[in-house]
Amino acid sequence: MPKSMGYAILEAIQGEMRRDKLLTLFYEYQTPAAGWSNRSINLEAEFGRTRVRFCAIDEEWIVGGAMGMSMTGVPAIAHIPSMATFIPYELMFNHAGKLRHMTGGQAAFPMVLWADMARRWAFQGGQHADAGLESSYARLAGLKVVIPSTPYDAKGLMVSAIRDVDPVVYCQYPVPSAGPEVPDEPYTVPIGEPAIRTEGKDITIVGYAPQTAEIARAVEELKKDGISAEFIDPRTLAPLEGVMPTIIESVKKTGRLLTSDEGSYTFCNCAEIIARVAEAVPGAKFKRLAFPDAPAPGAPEMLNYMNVDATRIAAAARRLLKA
Amino acid sequence: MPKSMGYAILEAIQGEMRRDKLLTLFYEYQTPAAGWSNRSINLEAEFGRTRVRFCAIDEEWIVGGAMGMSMTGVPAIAHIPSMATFIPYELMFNHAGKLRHMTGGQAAFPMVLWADMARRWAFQGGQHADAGLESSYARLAGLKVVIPSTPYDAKGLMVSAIRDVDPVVYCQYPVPSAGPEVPDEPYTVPIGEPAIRTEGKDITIVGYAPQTAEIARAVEELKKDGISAEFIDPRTLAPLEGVMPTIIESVKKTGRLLTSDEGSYTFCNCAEIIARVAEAVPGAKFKRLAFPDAPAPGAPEMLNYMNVDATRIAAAARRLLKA
Amino acid sequence: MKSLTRRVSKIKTVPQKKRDGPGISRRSFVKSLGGIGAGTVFLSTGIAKRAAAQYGPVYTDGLSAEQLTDMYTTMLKIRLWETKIKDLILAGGFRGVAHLYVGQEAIAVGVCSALRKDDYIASNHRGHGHLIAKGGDLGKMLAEITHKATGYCKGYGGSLHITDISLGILGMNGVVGAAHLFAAGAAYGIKVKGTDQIAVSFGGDGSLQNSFFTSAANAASAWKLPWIAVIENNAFQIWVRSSDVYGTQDLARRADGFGIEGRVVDGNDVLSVYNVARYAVEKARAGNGPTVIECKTYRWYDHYGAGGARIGVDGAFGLGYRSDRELRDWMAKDPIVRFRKFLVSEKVLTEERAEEIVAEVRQAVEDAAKFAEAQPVPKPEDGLLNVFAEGSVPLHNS
Amino acid sequence: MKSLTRRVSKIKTVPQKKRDGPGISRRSFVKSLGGIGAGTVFLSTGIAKRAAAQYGPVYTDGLSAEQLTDMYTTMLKIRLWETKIKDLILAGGFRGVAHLYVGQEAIAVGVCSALRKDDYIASNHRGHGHLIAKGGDLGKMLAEITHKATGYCKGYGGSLHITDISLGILGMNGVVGAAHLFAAGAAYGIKVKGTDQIAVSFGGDGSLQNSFFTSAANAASAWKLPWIAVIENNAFQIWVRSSDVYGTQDLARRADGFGIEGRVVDGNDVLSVYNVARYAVEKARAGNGPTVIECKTYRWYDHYGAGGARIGVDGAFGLGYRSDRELRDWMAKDPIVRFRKFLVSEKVLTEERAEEIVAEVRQAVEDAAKFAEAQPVPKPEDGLLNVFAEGSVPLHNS
Ligand SMILES: Cc1ncc(C[n+]2csc(CCOP(=O)(O)OP(=O)(O)O)c2C)c(N)n1
Ligand SMILES: Cc1ncc(C[n+]2csc(CCOP(=O)(O)OP(=O)(O)O)c2C)c(N)n1
Ligand SMILES: [Mg+2]
Ligand SMILES: [Mg+2]
Repeated sequence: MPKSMGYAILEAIQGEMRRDKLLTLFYEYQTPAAGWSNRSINLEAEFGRTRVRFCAIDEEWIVGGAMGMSMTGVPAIAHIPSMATFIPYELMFNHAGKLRHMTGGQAAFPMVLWADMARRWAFQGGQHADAGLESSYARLAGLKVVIPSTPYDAKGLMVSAIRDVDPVVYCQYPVPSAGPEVPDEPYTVPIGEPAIRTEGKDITIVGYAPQTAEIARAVEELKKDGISAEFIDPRTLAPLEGVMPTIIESVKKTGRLLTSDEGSYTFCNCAEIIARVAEAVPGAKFKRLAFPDAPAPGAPEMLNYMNVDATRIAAAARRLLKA
Repeated sequence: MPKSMGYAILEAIQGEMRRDKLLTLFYEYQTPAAGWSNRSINLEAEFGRTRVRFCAIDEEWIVGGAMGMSMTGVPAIAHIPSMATFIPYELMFNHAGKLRHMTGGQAAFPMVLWADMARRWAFQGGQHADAGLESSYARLAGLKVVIPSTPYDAKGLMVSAIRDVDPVVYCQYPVPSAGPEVPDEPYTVPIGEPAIRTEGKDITIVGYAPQTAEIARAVEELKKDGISAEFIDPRTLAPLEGVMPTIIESVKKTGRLLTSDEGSYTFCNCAEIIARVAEAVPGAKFKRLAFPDAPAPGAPEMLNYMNVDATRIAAAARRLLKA
Repeated sequence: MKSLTRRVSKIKTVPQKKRDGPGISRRSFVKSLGGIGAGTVFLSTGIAKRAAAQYGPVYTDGLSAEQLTDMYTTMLKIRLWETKIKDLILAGGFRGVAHLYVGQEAIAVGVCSALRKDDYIASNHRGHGHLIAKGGDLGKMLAEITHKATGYCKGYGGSLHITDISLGILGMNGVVGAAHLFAAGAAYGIKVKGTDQIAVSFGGDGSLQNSFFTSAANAASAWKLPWIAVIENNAFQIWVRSSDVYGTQDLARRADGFGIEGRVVDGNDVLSVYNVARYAVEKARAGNGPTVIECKTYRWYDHYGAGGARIGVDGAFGLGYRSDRELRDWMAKDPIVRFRKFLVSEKVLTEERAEEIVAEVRQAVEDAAKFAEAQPVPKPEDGLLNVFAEGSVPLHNS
Repeated sequence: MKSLTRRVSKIKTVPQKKRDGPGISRRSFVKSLGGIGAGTVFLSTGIAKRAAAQYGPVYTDGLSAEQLTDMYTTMLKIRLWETKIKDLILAGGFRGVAHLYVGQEAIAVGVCSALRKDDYIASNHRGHGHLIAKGGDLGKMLAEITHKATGYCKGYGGSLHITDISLGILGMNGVVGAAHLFAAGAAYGIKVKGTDQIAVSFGGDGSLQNSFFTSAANAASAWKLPWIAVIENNAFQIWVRSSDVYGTQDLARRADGFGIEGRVVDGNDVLSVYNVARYAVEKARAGNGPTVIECKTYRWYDHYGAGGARIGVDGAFGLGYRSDRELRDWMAKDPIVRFRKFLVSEKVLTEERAEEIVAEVRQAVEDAAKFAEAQPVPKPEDGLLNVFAEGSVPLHNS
């Protein structure tokens, strides 16, 4: 059985907690344990309740406590649930993101904000089915934002995030297992490096986490029509400096950029990518797919009507090629 | 003496409080009173402390209390200071912006979040000198975001914001008086309508509030070189549907879009505008000016090096025209 | 885009007398006795005294037999309707989610029985009981939980967001604690309107830490707002025991720090809850400010859904974070059984009548289920409506 | 982009004995007397008794004359250095801002005198006093306030953000209340490290409402963290009187709701503050959890800057939100005058020595001003550094 994304993340944290005797995890109710057959991880059992601390429903404590702790040299992971992602937003904005600069380099926050992300689930209301929130973090100076799309990247990016001296927002979308197998040993996926998921020459498609599976299917569909699409997963959303050259090179080659977001249209993360490419590659053609600027309704009839999926991605690609 | 932006806003609120006997203002310390010679407004003195309520340093109360109140038919204005803009972010995100939709149209929030904005001031640190925060609100479904650049718009947009049945985020940047005189009587500037500040044909420049004066100066400079720039102030940042046709028409005419933000580069509000134009006007050329993705340092030497100003805007316009 | 413009608010003061809830004060008790028609049984003074000794001194004697029977009926409605939902979930293919309230019925009913129709309640994720107690319709609620077009929220919100402003229900809410702040805001609005309404928020033991509660409590205390916070302490925040993450045993103590009166009450005893709520309501209506009421209770099912439960059987067993024995101890304190015994022993109901009511409620629940089942699903394109009061937002997926 | 990788943390436990602060316990008092060189005056037991009667029973007798003199000197440093800043602001062209601490010196000095060098403090916008009391350098502080390249934060942060991690100063912070949460987080870190350090946060009366305090207090109470919150109640939040926006008179009551001990103390009496702080510190170091200390005091100047003030004159008069009379009453309770009288009457200092110290501090302040004045301004392009630990961010203005 391949490792799930959740297992891969716990394995990353387990390895780092063994390596660094101070690394501490605050969380709420998302039990940091997982396993099947003869494999299992239970962080609380292994490292004790002081370093693996379940907390009250208090995201300001989980994040702010982790910040205070990390400032004094105790690296921390703060795990918060999706509907509460923005409760500690001000803490990340005014403090974690700014204080290194404002103290002339003194204040360091070696912490990871491990944010659960929802998806556009049916049978939830908009509060429990939001997506795309990563762009609100990616907008803040001084923060790094990563977003794995496969269990392999999930583990490697978590290790990188924990080892980074700067605050990292780690966005975990629930995505199905896919991609390369996850080694048992620690390894890193560097922050700031995109992945080319499929090489192609006719059109560039950018998307991540919740859209990966849909885009991959769309790429297969397009192949049947003889269209060769290049699919790039940015993996890091802030800072984008390391990510953009790959995307820009690709659009220079294909002349067309299609992006697909599970989040709402306005200021979805791909808007920033399109704006940068528009400046760098004059004459390129663009199409952005996204959820409308609406909360997610619970009824699947409405939701499916609004979501982006493989068929719509493939259709948009064909139209953009004709434009 | 022309009315200042602050006075114009108070005049708008005064008129609406006279018109609507329930309209209530929560604030913290930004005394809602202003005046000179024989003109003066003092909202607390006129409407009493119940309707003009100074509060503890508790932005969650100011915004959340206003939301609860407005849900029950008491329209509300919640005035919050700049460094605390994001403390009530979750409230606007998960509740004010979503609950109308999630309750099938039942829940209404006739409220205005009157957000003080800072500027890239010298001699402050990054917490007190941030700008561009409006893009984090403009990103949220279900909210309207307006941002006046002149005292005239400030009054008219405040009246519109108060009369709107939907929640409006009203961003007040400290900008010098300019533009048309402010009538004493109530009037509205409609939400969703941009203003063409200068007509032109060679290049389109988009920017607002803190950048208005710099852009206006740049337009004058360019005129001396015989360059005719069209300067558009969006005035409304969300939803953008009413704003974009004017900008798109202009770029179709000029073929070039230059934007200028006081906020940080990544996800500055103009990024969304560029991304939309890139899709709508293939072949157009783009340049985005903004503050770097850094907090604002207090020392003016560093700050001025990083800021956008009229000279840099004009230079960028010339370069874009040559491209 | 067009903006819908608000009409200017008119002040609508509800006169003190126009009470349509059970707001009969001790002083008006004798008077109201005079106006009672035949067939209405009242608690005799002897019973009131015994109740007083058992529950505290004040208000039970103001309740008519009809009101007491209503309270029993409403508790049953919550119990049987939610038990039906549990069974539907277990049967598979349920179009929705639910956080079941079963076991806590005495709280919703005790509190809402002390309220008027025009009072506000703001509720949380475990709020079905609150809504039923405030007058919510079983059929429309179930239609909403299954995301039907004719549910309370037209299928947009589902279980977590059922709202009926016309009944004073400001809505369930999926964000833990938010209800406290919105109710306190509504309470401030009451002050502005100059009415004598009350705003009540319901929250679990987990609802005290985010700033919602802190902000509500301070404002309510500073300006004596007609706000009542009901803390349903069922010991758990999902699987986390509150005693492991809080520094105090009694959560009502949190009120002290704000200069608010905090009361602890047996949340499985509907008359105790009613007494304290009634006290808090009269205090607030008289302009004497807020109260925090902590009700000790226990939920019979898992945090969410029907894990550990079986069709036709009460309670969820075998959950990793609690012992079956703990659950059984609490089930032995079933608030409905207890109240029914009291009503029968005090001759408010006969065993036969009590059983008849069970059958009537069971029928109402079946009707509600049929109603919900028969309702249409929403039209796909309606997802673009109701973002703003007017118009629709554009699609962006093609 | 390159990411800087953290080195693996090593646990560095500071042994209980290696105290470098004034942490002389009652038990070690007699012992330390034995080790004192000539010229050091001690409070006699008689004085200790009188002090006890006046201030409460416990710790004053553990302070040596040297320590008492240091406390007096530090209070003067804060007073005279900030008075200098006020004069510089009034003179015009000042390259910075300041929220003056004058009038509240007894609190910073009373608290920090009970701390060790390796204890942490987290401070707020009115924090110059805290930093000086924790060992901050007057020249480097003024250089930072005037945004010079060699200031504590290299000119980036200015007054509101002075930080010196090596002195345990986690920084002043411009967001009201944030310090409480960061100190509580640091206190949790102390638990992880297994050291016996303490983390103290300073906040004004305005710092209790945002969730920072609530979150800190609950965690500290639930897990007995070595956290002390010092609430400097100077009556105002800018111009808003706390009594108009809070429901309780004593803000230490807020602690009760979390199951934390809350103490109220005269914030203009350095020995009272020291006593309570010392008690709280020893309690926390012994693993017995947090304390909230409310210090009643008053600020002599306006919220910010030098409005209402004059060069060479103490205090800001004619401010719209307070009466000059109220200020004069508080100036009559000047914590430095009071402490000096006590020291002279108890023969710890002579009038002459007390006056000499004033002159010495005045000189130090002048030196600091000259130092700051002479410092270079930052290089423009350095604004792009320090966003992340490595590298610089790109410019986007051309
Ligand atoms: C702010 C926030 N954080 C976390 C969650 C996830 N969550 C949903 S319900 C719940 C537990 C609530 O516990 P309590 O308030 O005691 O209510 P109960 O479920 O016991 O009735 C949590 C943590 C949430 N919905 N909102
Ligand atoms: C969260 C937040 N809200 C508002 C402000 C603006 N502000 C700065 S200082 C201050 C007053 C603080 O009062 P208090 O905590 O009593 O401290 P004092 O100034 O009296 O020392 C306010 C409202 C802020 N900095 N942070
Ligand atoms: Mg609970
Ligand atoms: Mg104060």
